[in-house]
Amino acid sequence: MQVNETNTVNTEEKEFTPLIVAFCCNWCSYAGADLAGSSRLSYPANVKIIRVPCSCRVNPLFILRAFQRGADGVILCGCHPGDCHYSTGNYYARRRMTLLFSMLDYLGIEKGRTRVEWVSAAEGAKFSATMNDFAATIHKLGPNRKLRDLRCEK
Amino acid sequence: MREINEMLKKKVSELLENGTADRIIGWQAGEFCYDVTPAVMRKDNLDELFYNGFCGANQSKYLIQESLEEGKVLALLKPCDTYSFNQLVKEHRVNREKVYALGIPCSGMLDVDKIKALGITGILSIEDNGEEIKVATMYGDKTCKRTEVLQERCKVCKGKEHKAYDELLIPDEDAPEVPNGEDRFELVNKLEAMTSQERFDFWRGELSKCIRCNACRNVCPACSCRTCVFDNDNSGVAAKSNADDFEENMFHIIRAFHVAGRCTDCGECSRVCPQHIPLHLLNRKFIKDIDEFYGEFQAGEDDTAKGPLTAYTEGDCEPSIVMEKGGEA
Amino acid sequence: MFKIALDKIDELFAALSGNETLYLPIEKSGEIEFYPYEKDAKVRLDALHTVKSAKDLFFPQTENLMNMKLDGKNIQIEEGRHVEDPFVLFGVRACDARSFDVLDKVFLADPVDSYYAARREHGVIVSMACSRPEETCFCNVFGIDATMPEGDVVVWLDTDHLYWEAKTEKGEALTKTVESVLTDSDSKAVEAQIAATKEIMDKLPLKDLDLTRFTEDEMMNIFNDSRWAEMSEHCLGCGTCTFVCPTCQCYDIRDYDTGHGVVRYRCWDSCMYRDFTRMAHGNPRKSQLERFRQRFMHKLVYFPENNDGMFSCVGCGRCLSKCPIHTNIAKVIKTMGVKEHE
Amino acid sequence: MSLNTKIDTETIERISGVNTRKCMKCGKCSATCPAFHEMDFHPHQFVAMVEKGDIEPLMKSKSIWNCLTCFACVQRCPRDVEPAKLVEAIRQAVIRQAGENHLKAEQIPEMLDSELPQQAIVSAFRKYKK
Amino acid sequence: MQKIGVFVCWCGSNIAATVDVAAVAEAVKGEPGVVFATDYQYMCSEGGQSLIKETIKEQGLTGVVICSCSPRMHEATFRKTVEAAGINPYMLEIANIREQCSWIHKNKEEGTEKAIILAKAAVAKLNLNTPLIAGESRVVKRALVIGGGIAGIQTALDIAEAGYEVDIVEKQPTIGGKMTQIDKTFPTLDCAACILTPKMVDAAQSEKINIYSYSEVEKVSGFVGNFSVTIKKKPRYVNSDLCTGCGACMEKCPSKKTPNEFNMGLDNRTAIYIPFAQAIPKVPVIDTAACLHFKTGKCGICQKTCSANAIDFDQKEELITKEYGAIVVATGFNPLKPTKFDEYQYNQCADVVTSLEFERLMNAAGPTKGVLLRPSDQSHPKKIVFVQCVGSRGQSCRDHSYCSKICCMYTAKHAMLVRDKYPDTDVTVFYIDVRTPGKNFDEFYRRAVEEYGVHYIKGMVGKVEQVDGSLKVQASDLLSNDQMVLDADMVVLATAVEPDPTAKSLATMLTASIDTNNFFTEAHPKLRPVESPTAGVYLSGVCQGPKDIPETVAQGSACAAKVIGLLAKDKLLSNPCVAHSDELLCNGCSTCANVCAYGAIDYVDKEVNDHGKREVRHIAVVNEAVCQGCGACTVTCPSGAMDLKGFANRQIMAEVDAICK
Repeated sequence: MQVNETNTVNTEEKEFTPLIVAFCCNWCSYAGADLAGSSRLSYPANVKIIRVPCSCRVNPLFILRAFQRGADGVILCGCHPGDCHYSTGNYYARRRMTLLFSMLDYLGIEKGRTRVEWVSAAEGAKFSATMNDFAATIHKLGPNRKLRDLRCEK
Repeated sequence: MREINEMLKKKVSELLENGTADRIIGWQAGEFCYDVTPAVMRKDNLDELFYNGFCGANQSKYLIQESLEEGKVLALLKPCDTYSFNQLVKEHRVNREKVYALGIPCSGMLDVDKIKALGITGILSIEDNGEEIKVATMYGDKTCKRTEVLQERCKVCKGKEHKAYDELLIPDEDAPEVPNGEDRFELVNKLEAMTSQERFDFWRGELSKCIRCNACRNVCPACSCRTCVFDNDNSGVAAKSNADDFEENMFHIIRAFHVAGRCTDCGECSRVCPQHIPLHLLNRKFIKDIDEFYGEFQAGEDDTAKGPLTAYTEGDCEPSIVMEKGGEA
Repeated sequence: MFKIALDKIDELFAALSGNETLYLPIEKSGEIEFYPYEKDAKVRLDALHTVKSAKDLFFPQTENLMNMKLDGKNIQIEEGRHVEDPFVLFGVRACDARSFDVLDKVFLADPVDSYYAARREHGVIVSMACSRPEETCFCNVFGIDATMPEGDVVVWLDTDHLYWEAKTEKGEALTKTVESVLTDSDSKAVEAQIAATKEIMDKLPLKDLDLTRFTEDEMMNIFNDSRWAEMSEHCLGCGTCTFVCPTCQCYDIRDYDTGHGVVRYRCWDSCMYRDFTRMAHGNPRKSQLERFRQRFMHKLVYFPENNDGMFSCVGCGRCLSKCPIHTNIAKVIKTMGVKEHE
Repeated sequence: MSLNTKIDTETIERISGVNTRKCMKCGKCSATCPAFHEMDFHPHQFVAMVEKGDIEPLMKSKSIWNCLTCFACVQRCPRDVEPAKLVEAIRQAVIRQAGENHLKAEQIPEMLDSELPQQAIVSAFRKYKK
Repeated sequence: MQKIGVFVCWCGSNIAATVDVAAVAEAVKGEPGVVFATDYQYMCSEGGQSLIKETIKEQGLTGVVICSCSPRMHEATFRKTVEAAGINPYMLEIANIREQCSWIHKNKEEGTEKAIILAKAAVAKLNLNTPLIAGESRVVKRALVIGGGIAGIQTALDIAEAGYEVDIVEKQPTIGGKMTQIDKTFPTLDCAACILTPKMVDAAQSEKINIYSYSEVEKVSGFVGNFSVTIKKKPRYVNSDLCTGCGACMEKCPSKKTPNEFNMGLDNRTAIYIPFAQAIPKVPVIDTAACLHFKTGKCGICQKTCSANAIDFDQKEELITKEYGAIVVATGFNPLKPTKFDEYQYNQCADVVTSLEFERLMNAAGPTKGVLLRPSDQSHPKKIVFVQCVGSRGQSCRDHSYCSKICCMYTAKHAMLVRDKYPDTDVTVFYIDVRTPGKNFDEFYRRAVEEYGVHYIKGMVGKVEQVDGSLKVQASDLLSNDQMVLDADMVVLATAVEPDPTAKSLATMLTASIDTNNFFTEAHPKLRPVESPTAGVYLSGVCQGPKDIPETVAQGSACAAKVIGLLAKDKLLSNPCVAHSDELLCNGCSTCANVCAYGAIDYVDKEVNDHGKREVRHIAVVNEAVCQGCGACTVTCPSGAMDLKGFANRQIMAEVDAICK
């Protein structure tokens, strides 16, 4: 019985592999991702990282763009509040993203398709765990249908 | 209204006469009683100055251009307009020195589309008696209650206090009473209480009507960019039409986001929308969130306070608060 | 002439939408537009105007022209049009019906716009006479009879019936497909209604707009008129008037990179926009005054000059009710219709 | 004295609005308390014991009736803990339980004292009785 | 159109085991701009680097993508490589296919697919790269130290030692700061003046150090390496060049009733005065509020007395503008004045004193010549109560939330000194916690208790009352759960440390940030503790947070090391990945400046040519030497006028597009 159940899940997984864009600040989270790599802590291959100098560099337009182009989830990682390399950048990012995510929710886009996590350069394990968890969340939510551009579908 | 009209004309001609300002940005009557147009007048054509219950549009944005020209311009600011005015001064878009702000009282402005929505068509003239609106039409005389046909912003009036002025036509405390403020977040609350799918359907229904005419943007006093990102081919997001549902969403999310923390909730965006999309509900969502997350903030309350998106506190809530708040998933 | 009781009108719509798509005024989210008929749609034949005009069906706001696919460094070009499906456009008012003549002058003149032409060919127009015009109506100024619109089929509504009369071959053919739900009728009710409507039309406040000055002789005088400055001074430069106008026909062609190819599409453009007809050297009309003047000169002077006196305004009044600051063509006609300093 | 429901930290903190974890154990409340010597449990103990959940002894203590509610402890506390509100909350918790009135009308005549202001009797009656 | 070469590294088997490197090279060949793609065993090896250089020359490449380890590892290496081959170092992008691909994925198919996408994203970005050139700016080889206390003096001495000029600006008539008022220092109990005055003299005598005493900073502009500072020299009414410091004027001055600030108002001074004997400069100042000449126009005795003719009643305020490469903030602190703490009766009772006042009462140079006497009746106190944490660690409006750090130790010092000098005195300390982290600190405190018999009682004082000339101290003893009333002759309040009131306005001038307590914030709380977030502005001493003397001196020297590091450079090369404002798009709304942590954005009125239309506009200009490239401004700018070089909007969007293909 249980074997069968697992099988079903597996086939479904093959049908839908979520595409996830992760914006990582250069100083903490990108380094955290590197540490996850050198510690061989795996996370799904469909998580693709874009390096930005600071979480405050991420424009809401970039996040919408990712969804437009077919991303199923977007995550933004930066230094822990108080530890920003640029001292205050992530504080601004935090407000911007809070409002943006709230607006997406208000427009009826599924909660959980967007996330912000603070990952330090020492937190390779957290980076990997976060990406695994986020990928699982997006998998549960299913493909992004509400915020995509039909022209960009293959 | 008639009384104020007389006072206004007298005061304006006095200010132009004594050289306080050399022109006024006021109103000109149109074909029908409701189709008033903003117009610049000088001493010689001041007799064209017109003022009635349809002169509700927020004129503060015109001051960007006007304050670049030579001489001082006289601006008529209703209490709600002063918020936009402050905001524009704060953002160095309006040169305060070049404007003489005359605060005028207001007891609520009328929305002709709301009269029409009551099924009153073929309007020939409108008489505003304070409580009742008498409409003469090609199909007979009609009446409606003033409160029914007030502009959206007037239903949630911020009060009769002017937040910026050089002179008040009458002191704020002597001004006529403003409409009783309804809860401006009522509809936002209602939407928040819906399920995610219901909200999605609601906004799809509304935003799919958008014809991307840019009226909401062009009228908005906060949208004062020289070149909008949506007009700038180098921005990567420029477009002239909503070629896909996504573009409708993106345009309106970004439009609201760019004015978040700067929007004074003047409601011009919704007023001018040819499709009557309740765009102010997007702005108000941001206002409500800002109030809840970061403490009450009213843009334009003064011309110095830092906006909520250019400030922070170390203990701000995390974006995950969205997961906990709002309606069901 | 045929008729059908209004309480059975769904039968007519069902018949009309049997083989082809039927577009008619339908209310969605509080506004009325021409949408494809569906069983539970909120049909609003009583509405005078849709927000966008009927031109959207022949010259849609956005339409794909072609797709380009990238394969390595090779580009494949594919046809992107969807213009061959037959459709019925029901409920077009006289003003909008006339707008097709204006658009035809543009799109069917050589070189023919094949996208527009195909839609014109595949569309059957069922126009609808007006009985309750609004204060913003002035179609009569352009010689349009709101009680007798142009179209393949014309319908009239009274309190309980719809009257149907085919006017063209296309209309006759359409009539055949729906004959089963119609019954024969005389024209008495229609005549009575036309008479009543005409009486109302006489009360229209804008019915006497005077167009006599808008001729080639006066072209330069009007162009150089100083009153454009004050009229245009507070124009917001939005595209509302253009996009609700049934005769505005300017468009932009743009490419959209989808990530796996490029879609070339065209979309309505507005001469009120700052970047309208921008070229490599910049923009020929730098100020809002010039842009504003262009719009009305085009509608009232240039177009009639090139098209046997046909104005490219049909008096539908949409811009009068939609302009955020109530500047509109009626005000322009009134102002420019008389010489300056008179 | 029978206490029929268990009162916990959360209840007292809710009634009082006090967050006992803010206390830094400086004892200034007890240092300033004018009724200190009338009490079996002292203001700082109220804070510590409520935090620990040790509430029953406080409910049985005479301190809750001897606290003058002068708010000296509230005024002086450097961390805004407001011990007097805790005392009041425990008193409330006791009074709300049936039969736990501290003062009965018939007891008043024997307590009367010509020096005692009338208002004090009325307010005590209000404070100590349901 | 770019000509891009893509180099895929095997990294031995680190990448090649899970990524089909040849397939990656093959897959990117079809991408726009790519004219060459290959794979190689170790790109970072000399062989690999020569391959890159040769290919650049052979193929005429304009840009290079390297698919390898993290850019945090070898970006700098490869930038040098491409530069050596003649292309701009910023025409390089790295696809991280090791840490973020091969090392975390086991399935080769999956790994290869991801590596291809990452490579394509790097190509997409590189297609939009433009050559960037690091800006250069000169470094003025002079430092300004604001504040002449022990922190400022130490920093100035160390900078001067390295051979650079330093100016000290001190608002008081003398340098030395709070340490001059202290009697002994813990935990060694050596005399503060004995260790401080030699340093003051060194500073005064140093050829490299220039002291602006009785002066304040008026205006600051410029940026790291190039600050321009206006210093306001307040008039002393005494010509420093002529004055010999003989002190005759002070002796003759008839106005003798001004409370002496140096002795915390415990005695009086004259209107013309030198704060204390070892003051530097030893030049008097006339207090115009007290001087009879300034008040009545008469008197002038000092002028008549002065044999050097140094008195100049016409002296005017002087403004001096100088250039500096670095600015050190060393504005120090003031002890809180406990006027709001009614329970301690500080306002009412002369025998309730603050710790600094107590220092003066114990000091041989103090008002009592070092004999401990009660201010009220000059009698010798037999019972002294010390109260800790007055104004520290609280949450009410009269308290500061922080621990002032030094009070535990100086109170132990006071208690010990009293017991040592007057063994018949009974000393009690009321404490909440005794905090003694520091070398020999806890030992010091234990000595006070065990050897000197100081009574330490855990509990706070609730009130102090004055009864018949003596003090009643009501307090709790938490450990015995008792409330006690102690008789005392004197009560000493260990008041909180507060940043100097000038901190706030100075922070604004410097665009440096301060926290909610008005302490200056450091650039990074752990890793950059002596720098402010504003480049070229450094923090020394208590202005950054409460500290004792050894810590202050350590920070002063650390700060000097940072300054020397900066001044040693002839030119500053700035990171070219900085923000840039498009002058045609900028609205001048100043939103960007509001979020800039570095004050790198200025507003100028500039004539622009907007498609033939010339007009003067108020627009943002980024100072590239100051901008750190975080990008906060780019997102806050609604018009998109502000963009970040190297991480431009279009570049990031191109990466997004490539990833989501």
